[in-house]
Amino acid sequence: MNAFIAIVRRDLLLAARRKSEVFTALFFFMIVASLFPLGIGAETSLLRRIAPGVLWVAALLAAMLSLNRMFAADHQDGTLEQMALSPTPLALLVSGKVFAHWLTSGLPLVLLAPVLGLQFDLSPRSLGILMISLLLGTPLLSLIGAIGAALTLGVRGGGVLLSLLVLPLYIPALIFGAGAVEADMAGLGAGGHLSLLGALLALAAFFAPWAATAALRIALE
Amino acid sequence: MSQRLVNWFKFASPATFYPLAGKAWPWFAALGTAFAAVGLWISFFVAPTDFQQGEGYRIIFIHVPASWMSMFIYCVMALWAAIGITFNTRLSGMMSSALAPTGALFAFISLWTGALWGKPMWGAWWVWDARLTSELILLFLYLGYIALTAAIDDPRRADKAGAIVSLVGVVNVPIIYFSVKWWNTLHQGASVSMTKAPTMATTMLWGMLIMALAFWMYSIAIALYRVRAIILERERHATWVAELPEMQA
Amino acid sequence: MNWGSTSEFFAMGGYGLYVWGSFGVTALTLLIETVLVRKRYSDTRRALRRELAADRENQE
Amino acid sequence: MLRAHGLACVRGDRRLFSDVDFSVSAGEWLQVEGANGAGKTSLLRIVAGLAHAEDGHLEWEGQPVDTVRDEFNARLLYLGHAPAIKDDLSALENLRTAAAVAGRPLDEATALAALRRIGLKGREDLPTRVLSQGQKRRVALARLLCSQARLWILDEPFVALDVAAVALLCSILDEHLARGGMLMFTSHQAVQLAGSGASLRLS
Repeated sequence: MNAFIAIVRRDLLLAARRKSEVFTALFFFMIVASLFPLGIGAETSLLRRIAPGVLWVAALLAAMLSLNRMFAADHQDGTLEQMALSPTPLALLVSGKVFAHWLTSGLPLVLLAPVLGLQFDLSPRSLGILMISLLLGTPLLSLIGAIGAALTLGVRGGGVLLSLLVLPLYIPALIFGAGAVEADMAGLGAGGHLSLLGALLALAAFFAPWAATAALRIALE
Repeated sequence: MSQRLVNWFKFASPATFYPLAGKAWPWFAALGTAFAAVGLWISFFVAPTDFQQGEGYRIIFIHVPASWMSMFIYCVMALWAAIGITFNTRLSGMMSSALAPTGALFAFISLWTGALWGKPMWGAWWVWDARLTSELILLFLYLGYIALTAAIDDPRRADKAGAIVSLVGVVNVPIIYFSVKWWNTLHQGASVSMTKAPTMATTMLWGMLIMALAFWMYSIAIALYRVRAIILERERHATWVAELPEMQA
Repeated sequence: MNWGSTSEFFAMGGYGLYVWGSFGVTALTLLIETVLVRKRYSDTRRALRRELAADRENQE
Repeated sequence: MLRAHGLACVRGDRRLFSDVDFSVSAGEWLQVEGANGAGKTSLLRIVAGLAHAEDGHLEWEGQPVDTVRDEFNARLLYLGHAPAIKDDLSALENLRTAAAVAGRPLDEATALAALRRIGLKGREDLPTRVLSQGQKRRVALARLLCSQARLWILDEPFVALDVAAVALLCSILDEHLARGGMLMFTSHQAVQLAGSGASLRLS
């Protein structure tokens, strides 16, 4: 457990030294979300209708932007080898890295989302549901993304390949995440969607580090 | 018991499997052709005209079996992946990569025929119906597998990475299917479902089953043929390859 | 038997384009796959055969 | 005691080496030699457990390494080509975070002492980005000074070091051997080490 905390702290320290990377993803999120009204038109009722989907897709793409850096630097400078040889199970260290990735790329999106939601004229209640759905959904994106990032480590054209591998797996998160807000706006209640999202998160938290670890070992060989 | 295990592993060695596959594929190809003939005969001459959808519903005889095959092949790939990971057999990775293009092709056929069915029935080439949407995502999963294994130069590394992708994918296929269905009901998507609309008469079911068998046999035959090529590519420096009768001048 | 004549069979009650488009493309793609796989196998075999023949010559 | 029997390694189509046997006991060193591409690094990676051998097996204290992997890892220190140094962290932070991630936290005084001995006094808090190539190697080597590991596997440890640093590293290695440690390394240059040792030639 100490090693888990140590790796989270190290990755946060590294992110703090390279703040620009965190902010790039955030700006990307803002810009993509702001492009939609410009492309579709500023009719308030329409914007309100598309808001959950647009914000979720934008968050998903922004979270994906930072994925290929999740293990690449560690792989390049040899830290990954040291992690694999550590007496601590590699899966635990990978979980730590995923958690740190979420703290630096997922959590900021959750916090920024309500501000962007205001651009789409969402009600305070919907903003709350949006935040909860992103809070449950973005860790899921980091977990699934870790598998893709590990698999494409050191592979030619890894960036594009990563999106091809990961985006189909993101669909359930997108459906339940955006669906939660829409269902609530339609007065159907978001509980079902959110609990399914939570179930997926639990499932991924259990399996994804394991799969990512197996993929990392292949990349190291 | 251990004796039997050893025998299984013997078949898993490329040197044994290569001639075996060579002997087996023509049989499967012949079976496939026979089933296809019967299946086509049922689809066009036995099955009666549907009173709602007219003759257009006959597309179902390839659409549904192709969807079945695309999902089934993905599961078989994952099975090979699991075998490869547990027993570290070389053949399993080769089988997975031999199956992937065929699986992707069936996913494509399913989408294509779905679109051709949808145009006259729904009035649109593409409808975000739960089945078609999941089939599209399945095609993406296949393409992801193919792209990843193609991008890795070392074949054994490619096999292992592909095994992880297919296992992760097979866990996700039901989740994706369920989520798409959920999404579809929320958004009141297409109301005419392909399999629900015509009453599932027994002749129809038989036609679909026999066409599915035809596709199945075809898949086995083509996968065996392809795996032979893959074995030759990968084992080119092995002595048993040099001793094959077809390698003598 | 559902069909009175051959032309009726090909017309498919007005759905000819869709039905034959489906069956035709399916048959075509399966055929193309078969041809490609055969080509892949025979190409590999030919290349290997050449390689092995060259090896034998070198040894002699 | 580390013992290897009949190790073989295949990379792609090529068989790099086969039937490699060796053993390293307490206080002994083993230098792996061979031309470029002979598989020196591959051998070290196989021994460390980063890569799989095509054939053969490894024993640690009389038991197959695979069955005692955790204990083996706890006793192992591996330094590969890549120095595992984060450019954005200072030398001190690098040393301490690496130790913490490996599950062996290091107090600041020990880390500072190690950096001082390796010749980085006054540069402990600079980001390693601004250090020279040789100084970066020194940061990586400072890990040796903080290590309690019994088996050191070092891939080209003398690369990019000046004469003084080579002498310093030799004395560090000697101390490790004198404590009963084991050492396995690759190097292109002839190295004088105390204690008994052997060289293994890959061809």
